[in-house]
Amino acid sequence: MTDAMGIFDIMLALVLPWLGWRLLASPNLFRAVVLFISLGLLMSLAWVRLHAPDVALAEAAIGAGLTGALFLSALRRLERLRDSERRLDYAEKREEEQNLPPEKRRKSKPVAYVLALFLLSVFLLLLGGALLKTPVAPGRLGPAVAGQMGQSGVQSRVTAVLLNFRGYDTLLEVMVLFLAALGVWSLTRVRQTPQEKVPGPVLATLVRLLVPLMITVAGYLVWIGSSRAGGAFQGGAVLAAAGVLLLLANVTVVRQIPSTLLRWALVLGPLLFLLSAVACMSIGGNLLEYPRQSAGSWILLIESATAVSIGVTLAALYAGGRPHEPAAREAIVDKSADTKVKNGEGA
Amino acid sequence: MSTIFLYNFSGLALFAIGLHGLIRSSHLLRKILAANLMSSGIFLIMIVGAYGPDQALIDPVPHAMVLTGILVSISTTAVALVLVCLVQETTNRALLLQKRKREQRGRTDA
Amino acid sequence: MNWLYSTAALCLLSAIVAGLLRILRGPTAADSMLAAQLFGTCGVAILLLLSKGLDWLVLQDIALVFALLAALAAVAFALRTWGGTER
Amino acid sequence: MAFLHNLGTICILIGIPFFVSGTIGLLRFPDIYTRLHALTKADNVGLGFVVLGLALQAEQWNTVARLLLIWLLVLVASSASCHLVARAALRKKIQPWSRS
Repeated sequence: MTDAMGIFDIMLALVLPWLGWRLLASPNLFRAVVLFISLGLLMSLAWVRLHAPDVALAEAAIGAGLTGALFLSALRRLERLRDSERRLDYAEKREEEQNLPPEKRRKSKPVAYVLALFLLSVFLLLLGGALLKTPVAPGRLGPAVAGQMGQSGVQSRVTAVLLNFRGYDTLLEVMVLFLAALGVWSLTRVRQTPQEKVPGPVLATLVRLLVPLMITVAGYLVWIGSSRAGGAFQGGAVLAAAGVLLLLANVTVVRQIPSTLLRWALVLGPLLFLLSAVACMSIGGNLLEYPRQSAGSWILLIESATAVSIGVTLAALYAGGRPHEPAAREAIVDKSADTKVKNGEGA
Repeated sequence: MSTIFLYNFSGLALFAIGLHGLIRSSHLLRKILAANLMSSGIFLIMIVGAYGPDQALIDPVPHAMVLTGILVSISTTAVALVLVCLVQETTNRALLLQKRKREQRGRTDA
Repeated sequence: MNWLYSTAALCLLSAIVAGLLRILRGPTAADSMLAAQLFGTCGVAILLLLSKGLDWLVLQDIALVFALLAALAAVAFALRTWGGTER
Repeated sequence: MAFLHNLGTICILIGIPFFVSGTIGLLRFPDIYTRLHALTKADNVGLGFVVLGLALQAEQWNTVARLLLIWLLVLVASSASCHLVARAALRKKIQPWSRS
């Protein structure tokens, strides 16, 4: 009976904005983050309903899993920083005040707010109008893609678009990820956590069970990506989840990975992608125009390398800084002393 | 008119709520959440545009674009979170505030 | 699609929506986290039911990824947000 | 075959109420430890029955294997994370509820 699915759709479509609203209106930052995790989960269901299994897979791994861990750890870091200072100053009071129910809130510039609201609604009306005016022609590029599938070397249409027809987009996207990791690494170092307690038996077992399975599933997703939903992004995201779990459990092996190896793993995907793009040109085609017969193998090779790099990149982004090297320790001590002096002067 | 097109509405609403939150909220973490909401809304609208009643009629190009979009949005989120931590480390608060106001307050406090 | 699967999926979605109230109400952070954990399981069940109902095997892969990553957020919460060194 | 199919239907119909009651428990129970109890019923038994029902209706053996794998994964994940959350709550000195 499709009626039930119709109700399902209506419910989901209404819950998503409501959740977004409650998320931003929530006075508690932690609660907002948990609501955001739930939003990722529901979005994944929405992708399924919209027949986008590839996107649903990525959202399941990233929206419902990785982003949550990312925000929760950042929240902890922010709170720890604030607690170490123990000062709740004017600006934060204002922030808290803003979170009070409207009748208790100090009225600040209602004119500006009304004006902003008005402009926002005008903008949205225009946007909605444009959306309604957009001609609906289902499968605009669908037939074009379907017609060229024979040349792509894979059976999955999304993978064909990602790695063959519009390969340069994906190449640039991999570079963006690489740049993000580069940015984070040049901004900070990983906080040297004092060796916390040994992970309890439960956590240790969880890690021992889940990490190998995650790596296996990541490989499976990359492999299956050529014929149906899956591919480098989803595989990389699951791989990153394994890395995050290892980082969370504070396993010693992770700290002992030499940073040169990490750097090479970060570069592997972008480098191989770039090299094969150039190689295609030297063979005689255009940029990223693989030879017809072996296109499938080219794609699989690029995808595997990219998946490894994406996994390492996302895990590095989660770690939030470049890894420590023993020689650099003194420099950090100096720097933290510096900032303390500065803060002291400022206060 | 299928119920699927309801998701268009929810994408637009998510975008609007995100935009409102981005302007209105002062805590930087909440601003990041709001920006993420906006991107989710855009993704929804794009995927609804690609929808077809039949598997063969579905346009795979927006799917591929949204897929890359999700990865780009998580990486920018991660960078932004690191920046927020740095902001709080140096100014003791995770907020954007006009500099002059802060200095004035400092003087009156003293 | 068979009525059984769609109705069951609808029930599970309603359970998720009802569970959202617990996140909003709190009172402690752990309560919200538990609700999110329940959503993960409900999501897995919904995906499995839809996979059978629509005869669409890919959804089982998505359910598998869900199940694999279900613990991640809760572990991050227990170890980072609330756990670690006591102050 | 029809018998197995009907049996599977019954199993799914048994499983759904566990999810519903798990949610009701989550909403109605007084403190985090009791809510934990409600939650695990949905995780283990509810999903267990749904998976059992779907496995009885499955046409291929590898589908059955994958369903079982998913169920086991959810079991491991939920029990481990519930343990960790409960321990964190105890450490935070959240008092268990008592009737008084």
